[in-house]
Amino acid sequence: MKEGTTLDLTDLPPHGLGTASVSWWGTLAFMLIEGTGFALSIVVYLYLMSLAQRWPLDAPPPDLLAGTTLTALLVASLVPNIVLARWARNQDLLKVRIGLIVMSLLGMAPLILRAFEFPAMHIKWDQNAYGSIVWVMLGLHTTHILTDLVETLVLTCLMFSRHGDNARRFGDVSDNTMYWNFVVATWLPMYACLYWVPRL
Amino acid sequence: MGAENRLTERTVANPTSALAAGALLLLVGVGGLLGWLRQPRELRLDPPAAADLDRFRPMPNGISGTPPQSYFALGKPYETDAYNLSQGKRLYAWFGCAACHGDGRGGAGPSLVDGWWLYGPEMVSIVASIRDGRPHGMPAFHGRMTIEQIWQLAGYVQTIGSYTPKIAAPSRNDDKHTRPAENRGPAIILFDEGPVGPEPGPSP
Amino acid sequence: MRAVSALLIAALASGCSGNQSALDPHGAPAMHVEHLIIGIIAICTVVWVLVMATLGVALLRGRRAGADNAKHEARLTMTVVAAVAATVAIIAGVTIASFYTTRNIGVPESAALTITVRGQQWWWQVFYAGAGAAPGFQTANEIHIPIRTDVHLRLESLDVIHSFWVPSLAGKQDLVPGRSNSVLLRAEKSGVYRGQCAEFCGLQHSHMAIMVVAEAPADYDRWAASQGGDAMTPADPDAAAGRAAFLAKPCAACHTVRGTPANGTTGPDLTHIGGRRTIAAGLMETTRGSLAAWIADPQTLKPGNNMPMVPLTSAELQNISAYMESLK
Amino acid sequence: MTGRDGSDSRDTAFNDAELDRRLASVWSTPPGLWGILSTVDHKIIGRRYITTAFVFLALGGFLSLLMRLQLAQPEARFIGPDRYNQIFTMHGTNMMFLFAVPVMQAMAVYLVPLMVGTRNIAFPRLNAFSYWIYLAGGLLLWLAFVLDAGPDIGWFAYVPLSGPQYAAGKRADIWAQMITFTEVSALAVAVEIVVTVFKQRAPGMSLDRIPLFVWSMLVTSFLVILAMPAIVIASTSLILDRLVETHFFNPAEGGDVLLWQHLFWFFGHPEVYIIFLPAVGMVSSIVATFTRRPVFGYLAMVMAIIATGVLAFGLWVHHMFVAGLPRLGQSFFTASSMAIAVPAGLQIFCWLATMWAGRPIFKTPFLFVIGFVVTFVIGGLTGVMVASVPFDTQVHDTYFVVAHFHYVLIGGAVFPLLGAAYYWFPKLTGRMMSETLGRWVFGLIFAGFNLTFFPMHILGLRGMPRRIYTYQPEMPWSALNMFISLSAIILALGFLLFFVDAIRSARSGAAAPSNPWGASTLEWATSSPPPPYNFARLPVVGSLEPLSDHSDDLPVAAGLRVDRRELLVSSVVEAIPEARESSSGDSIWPLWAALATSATLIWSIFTPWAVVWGSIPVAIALIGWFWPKGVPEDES
Repeated sequence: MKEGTTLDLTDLPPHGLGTASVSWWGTLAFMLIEGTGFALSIVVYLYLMSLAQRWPLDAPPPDLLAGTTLTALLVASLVPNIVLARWARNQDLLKVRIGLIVMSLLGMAPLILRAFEFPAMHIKWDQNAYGSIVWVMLGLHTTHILTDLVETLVLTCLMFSRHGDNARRFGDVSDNTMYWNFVVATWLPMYACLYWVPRL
Repeated sequence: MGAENRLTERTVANPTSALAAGALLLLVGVGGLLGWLRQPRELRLDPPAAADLDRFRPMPNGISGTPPQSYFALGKPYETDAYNLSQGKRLYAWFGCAACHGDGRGGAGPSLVDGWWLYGPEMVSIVASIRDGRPHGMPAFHGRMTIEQIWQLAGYVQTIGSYTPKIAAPSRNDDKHTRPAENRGPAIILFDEGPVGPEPGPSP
Repeated sequence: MRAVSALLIAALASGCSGNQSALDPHGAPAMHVEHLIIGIIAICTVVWVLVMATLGVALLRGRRAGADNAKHEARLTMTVVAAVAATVAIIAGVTIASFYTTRNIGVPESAALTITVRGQQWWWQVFYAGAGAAPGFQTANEIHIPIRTDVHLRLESLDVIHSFWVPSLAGKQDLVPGRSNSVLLRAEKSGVYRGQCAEFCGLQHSHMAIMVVAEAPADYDRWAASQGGDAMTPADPDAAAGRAAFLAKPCAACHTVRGTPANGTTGPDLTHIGGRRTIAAGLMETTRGSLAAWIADPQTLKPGNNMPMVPLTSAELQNISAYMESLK
Repeated sequence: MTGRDGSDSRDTAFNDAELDRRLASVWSTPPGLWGILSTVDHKIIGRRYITTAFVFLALGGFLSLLMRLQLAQPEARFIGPDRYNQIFTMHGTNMMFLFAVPVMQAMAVYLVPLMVGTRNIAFPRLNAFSYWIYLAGGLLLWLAFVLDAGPDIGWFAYVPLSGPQYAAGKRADIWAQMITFTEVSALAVAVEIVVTVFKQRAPGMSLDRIPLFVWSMLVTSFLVILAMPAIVIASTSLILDRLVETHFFNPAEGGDVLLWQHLFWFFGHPEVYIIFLPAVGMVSSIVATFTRRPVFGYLAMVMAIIATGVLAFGLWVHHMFVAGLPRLGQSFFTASSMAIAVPAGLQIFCWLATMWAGRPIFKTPFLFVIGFVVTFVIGGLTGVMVASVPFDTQVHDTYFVVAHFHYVLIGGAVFPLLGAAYYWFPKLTGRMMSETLGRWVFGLIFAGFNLTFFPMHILGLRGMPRRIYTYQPEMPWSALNMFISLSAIILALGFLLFFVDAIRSARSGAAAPSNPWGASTLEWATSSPPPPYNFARLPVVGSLEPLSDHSDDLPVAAGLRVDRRELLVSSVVEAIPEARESSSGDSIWPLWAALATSATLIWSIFTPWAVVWGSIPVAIALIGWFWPKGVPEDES
């Protein structure tokens, strides 16, 4: 088969950033999967609620303190996260390193607060269906905080290694910030569902 | 170009087929081995085997003893087989055990889940207790249950009072839950200082 | 392809001979559904034949070289659009017919008779509420209903999901644990209609049949009155010995025979078992022989069911079978 | 590093032979065991996936023969109820989760990168991982079955029968965890396909120039992404109910039995379209090639595929028409279930129009397409029947439904798949399958299939419920059942002959040219089988049918590096080149990650702590996977 060259790709950048990056789209697709999972868990919660005579089942509504503090902390963490995303776009290694350390700490703090959220529900997973769904929702979201934290920690190590100064790594950092935004964004409807729906 | 393609094809195709063949062989081999080891679910126990289950030898004081040889030949099915354990759990409800032993934590009769065994935790003791009854109110069930059912029930009772959670244990029922399920190891969770309920029968 | 349609027509015709068939309706709900079934199948058969004819012509038609392509494509477009429009019309028609039938088979506000059916692994427990002076009673695997009367069945389950399905009288409805469902049953003429559990429910899903006996209202009243009474004390010496053995053996721990100390609730109520048409949820006809076979070895006939094999001497077996048979 | 980026490492610098040599050295999978375990070539993995899926097809088919043996006579005693329940559960589970969905995705793994003109799938290591996970899930299920611990709860595992009280032992847990394996693998592949189609298309392949097969796989992948989380939630809840006593499905403690059915069918109905839509793509490819013209109404077809995908999420309740839900809701689902007949009809009409206007060539792949139209129309029409609530109350859970979904799944998906196997076999192996045997295979399978499954409609209307291990002699079903069992032998012979033909042809079939059928999509622009880098120079696309417009001088793009695995990233809508991007090299880490994940998942059947301890090796494997190794692919 004879082939004629009609297009020259020589001048294209050797790595795509943002929407030109394959991993950006991959992150987006995984967010879609997990977002569907979160949405379904809320649907299950509301479904069980619609069947129950009273809600919550055999438990007072959850205490607000731990959950609300955690929500405030997560929302506040968006500021450094967005700043970090901008630094990553500008490929500023020093600032990205600082930002990653900050975000690692901001990833650990919610886990500590989360430990107080489980008892604040006043119910165990094996007491009734209400207990089951709130523990699963909290657990599901905790897993996401945890995985993003591990990813942030690994990226922090990477940025301090010889592999750090690389457009590809800055792309990873920016994908990671996008994922953290997702983790925070999914928490808001879950927070409303877990803490405020029982008070309606 | 053609020759090179054929070359790449060979290097590409051979590993795949080797892998497929290897995986298939592994599957068949391991499958055959495990199939030989498998233990099918026994829905109908042969009458002679069932009759033999009646021929265990308890110690003179009614505590512990020797199960019949056939029990070991069957692979101790009433302790390790989940199906028999779950049947035992249904029998616990059907034959009114709960009237005295409650959800397992006792009532008029002693608790079964606190880790204390008045006649020891061996299967033979439990089977003897159910079949022949015990002093202070435990009725004999040999006229109401078949011996196979008694062994199934005994296996379940042993499970709920065991000190360590077992892999083969029933889980919760689709009922109101009143205590931790068997596979959470109730004897650990619900361990209670000192026996409750009536004293054991007279010592020899 | 014609063979296929011929087979279909033959099947529709032969459906009338079955005793558990959606195409052999004997009650108003089942008849409404049968009309819908025949109608939809007829429409679909026509559609299929048309599509196949088009396929055949499209593949085998002669081709002329140099046809006017643009005009040809435009004509094809028109045809496809028309076919889609026809599809929409047919679909809408079928949907409306379906809605109309749904309205006809709904459970009415009030029914003359309400029966509670509780599914268990693997038999049907049936409760008749008492009416006036007549006491309520319990039976198993057999429902009697008066003909030309709307009967409301309340469907419950004790363990897993079952499905109540007597095709000649009504479509099926699930018995769901934790919920209560309803189905309207109505028979236009007397007869015995067989039904079967239609939702997979474990080992013996295959052997979980139920008989619906539709009879004239007078016969039904007589039956209901007799069912409310206690079991007869047998006069026959074999059966009397069987009664004693029944009470001494594990049988009584699971079964109730009203009027005796046997009051177990795990298994079916046996007070009038001799009067039922079948035993073991439609497994066998009720005869002394089949009763003996069943009692002697239930796990061979219906492996996995909850009735244990109770060791009995042959005399005990004969006597108990005689006693069971005598419980009319 | 910039020195290596100079013109000496660009493909513009070499003639064809030298370019092939250099690309081969960069893209080839090394020979030997290490290469087998560490390859990330989408063609090798795709072929592996397809082969494994067909092995599962054969195993599942064997189970169906066992069932037909048992059902040939009333009250037969070949197989007891316990084993029979395992067998039909295994058959359904195996066919849906280990054969149908994976084989469709596997075809996409192999074909989509070729059809869009790129050198490897997006996220090649994830692709390797997804295969290993899929294999592990299949082995788990089958080993459990051999051990007499196979699930016995039906492929949709309704609670409470599958719950803690009524499903003793680990059988139900094995079913639920096998779901997790196949979900992970299916979701991973779906992400790869979506990103490959969105971002790796050849320059100029704008959205309106994507082949229909690629469109169908794109929509399928979105269905996977949106539907599978429901089954993940469902199976996780089931495992939690069984293992740590949660109460999702316990009505006594506020749970609900029907919650399971809602969650399962919210996944389960789209699942049917996850299987069927790829078949739509296959049929479109075959029809276009064997009628010598493009498929009639490209835009209408794309719209119909998308509409099917959207409507697929609005139908799930029609599986629950007899569960006792409110009538009003049921009426809505009747309407939506009926409505999906419209896009399906549109697709059929477009193919018929294509055949009408084209010049059909009756080769084996096309025969299977004809068989597909004949049978799938029956399946679609019986689908209209069961969509009607009153109709469904009589046929739900009977052999009528068994017949219906086999017509849809075998007629609608396996026939196209077999056609696709004959069609793309030359591309996969470089050899042709036998045309003579192919006609026999088609004849046997078509006749055997219809003789086996058509009578089941009648059995269902005459009252035979599904999932019964036997039936009583007084029921009027014996003759038809015997007929069905005998017909099943014909069907089985057809499949046997297909496997014989495939194995024989793979070893010694006639060598295939690069485009044996005169097709017009890009996968035929490269040799059969394609070299490890797919295309020496990336094609530039100017129309929907690049090969028929440029049969001898396909325009190409130049300027990619040849000293690392490099491919082209293009824009989503217009496919305008945006960047040169590296593609990951071979790696053993996906295998380690899959092993660690499998161990964790299997261990967690027995104790919840497995999740805690098992996450450590999983994390280590993932870090090893992503940590840069200082290879050229890591440069930017």
